[in-house]
Amino acid sequence: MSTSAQGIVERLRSILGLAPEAPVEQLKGYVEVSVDPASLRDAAAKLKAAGFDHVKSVTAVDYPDKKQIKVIYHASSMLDESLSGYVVGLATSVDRDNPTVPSLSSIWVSAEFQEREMYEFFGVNFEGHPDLRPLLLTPDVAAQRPLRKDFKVVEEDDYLKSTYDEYTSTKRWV
Amino acid sequence: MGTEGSQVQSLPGMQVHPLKKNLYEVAIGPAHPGSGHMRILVRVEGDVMVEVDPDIGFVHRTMEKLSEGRDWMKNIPLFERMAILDACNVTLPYVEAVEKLLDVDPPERAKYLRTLLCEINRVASHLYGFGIFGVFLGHSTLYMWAFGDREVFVELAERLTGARLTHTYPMFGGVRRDMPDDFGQHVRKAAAYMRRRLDEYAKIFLLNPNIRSRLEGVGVVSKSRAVELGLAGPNVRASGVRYDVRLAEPYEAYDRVDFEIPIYEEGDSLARAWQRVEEIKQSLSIMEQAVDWLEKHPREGFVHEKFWKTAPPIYKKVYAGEVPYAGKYRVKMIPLYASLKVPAGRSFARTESAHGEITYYVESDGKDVPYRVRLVSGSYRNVIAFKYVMPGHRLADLPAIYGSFDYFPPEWDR
Amino acid sequence: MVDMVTPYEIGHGILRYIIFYPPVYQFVIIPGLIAALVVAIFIIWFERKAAARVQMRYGPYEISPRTGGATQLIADLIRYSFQEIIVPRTVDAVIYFAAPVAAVILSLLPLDAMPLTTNPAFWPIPMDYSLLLAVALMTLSPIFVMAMAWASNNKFSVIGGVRESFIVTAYELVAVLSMLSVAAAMSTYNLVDIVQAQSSGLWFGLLDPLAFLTAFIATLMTTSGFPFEIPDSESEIVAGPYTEYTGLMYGLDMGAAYIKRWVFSVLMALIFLGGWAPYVPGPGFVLGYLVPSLIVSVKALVIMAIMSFLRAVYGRYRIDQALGIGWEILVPLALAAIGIGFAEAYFHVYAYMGVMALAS
Amino acid sequence: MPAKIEVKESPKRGILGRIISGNVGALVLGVKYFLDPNRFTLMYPHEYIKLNTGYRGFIVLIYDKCIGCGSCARICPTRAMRMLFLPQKEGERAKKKYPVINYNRCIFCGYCVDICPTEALYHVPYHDIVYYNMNDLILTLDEFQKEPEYATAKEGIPVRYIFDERRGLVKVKAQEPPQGPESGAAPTASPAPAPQQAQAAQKQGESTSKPSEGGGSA
Repeated sequence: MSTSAQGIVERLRSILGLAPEAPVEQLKGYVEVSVDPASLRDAAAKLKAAGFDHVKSVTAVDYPDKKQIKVIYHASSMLDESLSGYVVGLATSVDRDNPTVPSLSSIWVSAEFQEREMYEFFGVNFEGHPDLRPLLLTPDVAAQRPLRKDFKVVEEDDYLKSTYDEYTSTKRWV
Repeated sequence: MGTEGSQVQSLPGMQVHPLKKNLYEVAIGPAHPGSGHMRILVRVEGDVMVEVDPDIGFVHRTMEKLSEGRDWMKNIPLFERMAILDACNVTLPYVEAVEKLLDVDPPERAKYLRTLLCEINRVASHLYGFGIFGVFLGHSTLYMWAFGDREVFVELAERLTGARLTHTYPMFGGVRRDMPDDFGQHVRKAAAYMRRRLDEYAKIFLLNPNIRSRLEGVGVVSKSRAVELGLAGPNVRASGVRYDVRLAEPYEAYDRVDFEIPIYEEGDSLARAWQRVEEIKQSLSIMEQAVDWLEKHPREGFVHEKFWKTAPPIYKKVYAGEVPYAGKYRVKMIPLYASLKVPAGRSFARTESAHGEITYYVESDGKDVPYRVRLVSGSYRNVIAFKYVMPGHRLADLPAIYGSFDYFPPEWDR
Repeated sequence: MVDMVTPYEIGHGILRYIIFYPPVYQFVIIPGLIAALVVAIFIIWFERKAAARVQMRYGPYEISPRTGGATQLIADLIRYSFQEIIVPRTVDAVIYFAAPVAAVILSLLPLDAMPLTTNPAFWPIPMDYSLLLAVALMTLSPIFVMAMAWASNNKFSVIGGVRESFIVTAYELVAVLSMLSVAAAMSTYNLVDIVQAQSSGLWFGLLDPLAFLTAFIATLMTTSGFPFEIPDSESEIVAGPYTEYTGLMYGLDMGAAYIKRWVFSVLMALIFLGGWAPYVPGPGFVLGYLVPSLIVSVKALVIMAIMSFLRAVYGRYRIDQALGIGWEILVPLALAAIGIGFAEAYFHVYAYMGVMALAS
Repeated sequence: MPAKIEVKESPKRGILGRIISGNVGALVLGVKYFLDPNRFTLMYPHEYIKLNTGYRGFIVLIYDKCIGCGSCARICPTRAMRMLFLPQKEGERAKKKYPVINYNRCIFCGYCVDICPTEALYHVPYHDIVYYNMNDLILTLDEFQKEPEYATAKEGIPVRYIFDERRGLVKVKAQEPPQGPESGAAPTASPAPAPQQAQAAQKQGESTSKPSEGGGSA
């Protein structure tokens, strides 16, 4: 995998003008830069100016124990060959109760629909989004914010509860 | 730049809301004769579309939520249901992301086998796309031809993996079957047949003046617009953008196979159709090169030794085909797969599926179920084209543009 | 000179005056309703089989494997006639029921203006201006398709109806011009003279192929043949004007479309392919009337078969492209066809073969 | 030698010539296929595809090879296969458990067959079995050991598809499966060596009888 070149981390630091100890970690397959919500928009603007011209995926991850929701914008470039091999994850963490993140759809239009999806699944309120309404789910399901960890989905186990005779006669698959 | 003041608070379909003066709302779908389940709310002024709002989610199977409850290995058949006609390309990035977390690099033969199946699926998926394209333009011959010829590649996949569509072929560390003995000449025959058929497709469809006039200059996406909207796959390369995951970040055996990435400059529906024809040709040549390599090299190394070293002797007998009813070259899995625990970490992987670039963000906290899997498919990234590319065209252009973007509703709903 | 009208002597009483009375007979039986239905069934079967052969499949097969699925069409006919007719509440019932019936009747009407023999006894109407009358009657039925669309009060059918009205403006002028180009060449409106002028083997279709081509394309446009299947294209507007129709009413609509194509084909067979050309109608009912009409029917069938084969080759045009083709390509071609017609009249092409006496 | 960029250009619209040649080309191709159609439709009930042994069809359990480890139930992505505890006889310490399958949920992914350490599960190379109600799809332990009865093979003609340069796929008559009259040995199309064949059939024959009376006597 050619994504672990040290050059990209340095380049990111210079693009975003971050302090040397700012958290830019080289992960498996992408480089994550975590920024606080206030400076998210101008970090995105700098990235776009530097050549990261589109967002591949907008992800939200729910950490109930840390009471935080992390929103990651995986951005990369299509036009600039030197950057198209790398993916940058611009991450911010907001508290879990009423997560509001400045919407980047004005900078990257490609993030618009995925921000709507994160709104309906996690309840992350992207302020400044042109029309923030549920994309995939119906409004009442979206109100339950299904992808949060507290929306439990119970899984079945490996063993049948009914006994041999009961199963052979009634064939109840419990 | 959002649409001008359409502050519609709730889902348009659900509530009546004041229309502008003479806009006429037509709902196309959800049970649509051509594609799958999707609804497009089109506000039409006369015959020209003013506002197009895709109302998707009819085939949403909550794959991201389900994946958080299932073991690592069980998510492969789950994610495959996103686009079963392109099963290998869709599950491969998930397998690669987890392999990155496991620090396991599949052996050379497994990489070539994966590339081979990915290309067979790409051709089958492009042919499916041409079939739907034909239905949308009323050209039933192309629909029947595309689906008929797709049978050749589905048969190839069935010979290689034992299942027609849902192969679940890649697994962590390798693949589940090795190539049968006579598979090479099957691939060469299928490739020769398909090359001849592609010229006939062009003659009856792309060079047919009736279809050309429907496609030329329709749904034009400029180079900068395509990049700004973040479209994916052939739709981007048809607008002149030189971007392909197999070129930017070669995965599996794509850096050892020489092929060309066709780029078209026009960016209209016709260019997207020609783009797919050229990509099928390239896929056929990749398939042939992969099969040549596989036939020349010895039959070992289809699974990483970490998962094969501790295999009991019966596994070798099953692979050799001595067990009578077990078929030949079947790779058995060691029971470790059933309770695999992936070390904590976050990883991101992307491949070039037939509908476009597909990306997985996998986060694990060391347990036997993933903590979070975020998957964005090619069709999902192209949905934004409804809203920004379609307005201004005629209502009758909607099928032409829809078909040229090669949408697959189950893939964008996930 | 047209010889004296000899009274026809077929049957007596109810047979003579109702069933074998030429205007009724020609409307109801031979080229009319019954023949049209039989031809429609054959053409639908041929269309499905031909498209299937081109498209790597078999078409109707399972119902009667030996005869290649022919009884499938009878099964469809029975299904249509016994299916439940669901009338939505929001439909304005009078026009909803009247329009399909009127469409069928009016698309059959031109058959009365077409002679099928030289024996004046079997002419349904005086044949002096028959070509003019036939072409005029053909332009009546589209209005009822629009009435259907208006009556069914549904978004898709209204859009379909508007498209039908657009496409009428596209093909109307072209059809009339190309059909009348034969009058220019033979300087007569009498279809019998036209057919007799071609009886010497020199068909007008060969002499003025441009007119034949434009008439062929105009017919495709009227009956939404395949490149121009726009009013009821199922990918964006479900079934166009016929969306709200079910059961027998839907059968009637489809029948009207095929009957209109059949009527156009009969007229084109008469004008361009020389009607009953090689055969000279003899005396009596069978030789003088039945046989020539069968010959004309066979020629019309060939034209219809070619039209329905195009389903396997073409997609669908957009409405503005169809209009573009209609106005920018077909109208000049039709005018050129009339020009060729005048040139033939100037050089007395048909007169040269001694037919001029007839026309004087 | 990774991929190279290759800029192409879609054929231009051209003047009237292109329109006529386009139309004529399409029509000629249509007539060519009208006269010589290339059809490989399978007339399903009258013919059926004879799939080779590698095909992932219905799954059958060999009772005495199964050690009840439960890894097949653990790996099954759709919980279609779960472990059923046999009634505990007095002498035994641990409760014995065997897998049973629910074909309403099974997606034929073949994970269970691939993970079974003692190769106690195997695929039967056919999949088109019809049941009259959903309960028949849930198999008991005894039904799970018998191979499902393949009705299509009775009146259909076995057919195989081979690849062909000109025609794509060509239907070819497959030779009759060596289906023995008794319990239906594993019908392998590839001519597996006869002795092995008989030995496998014989092993299944006697193994299927044991559990039923075992189960029944409890």
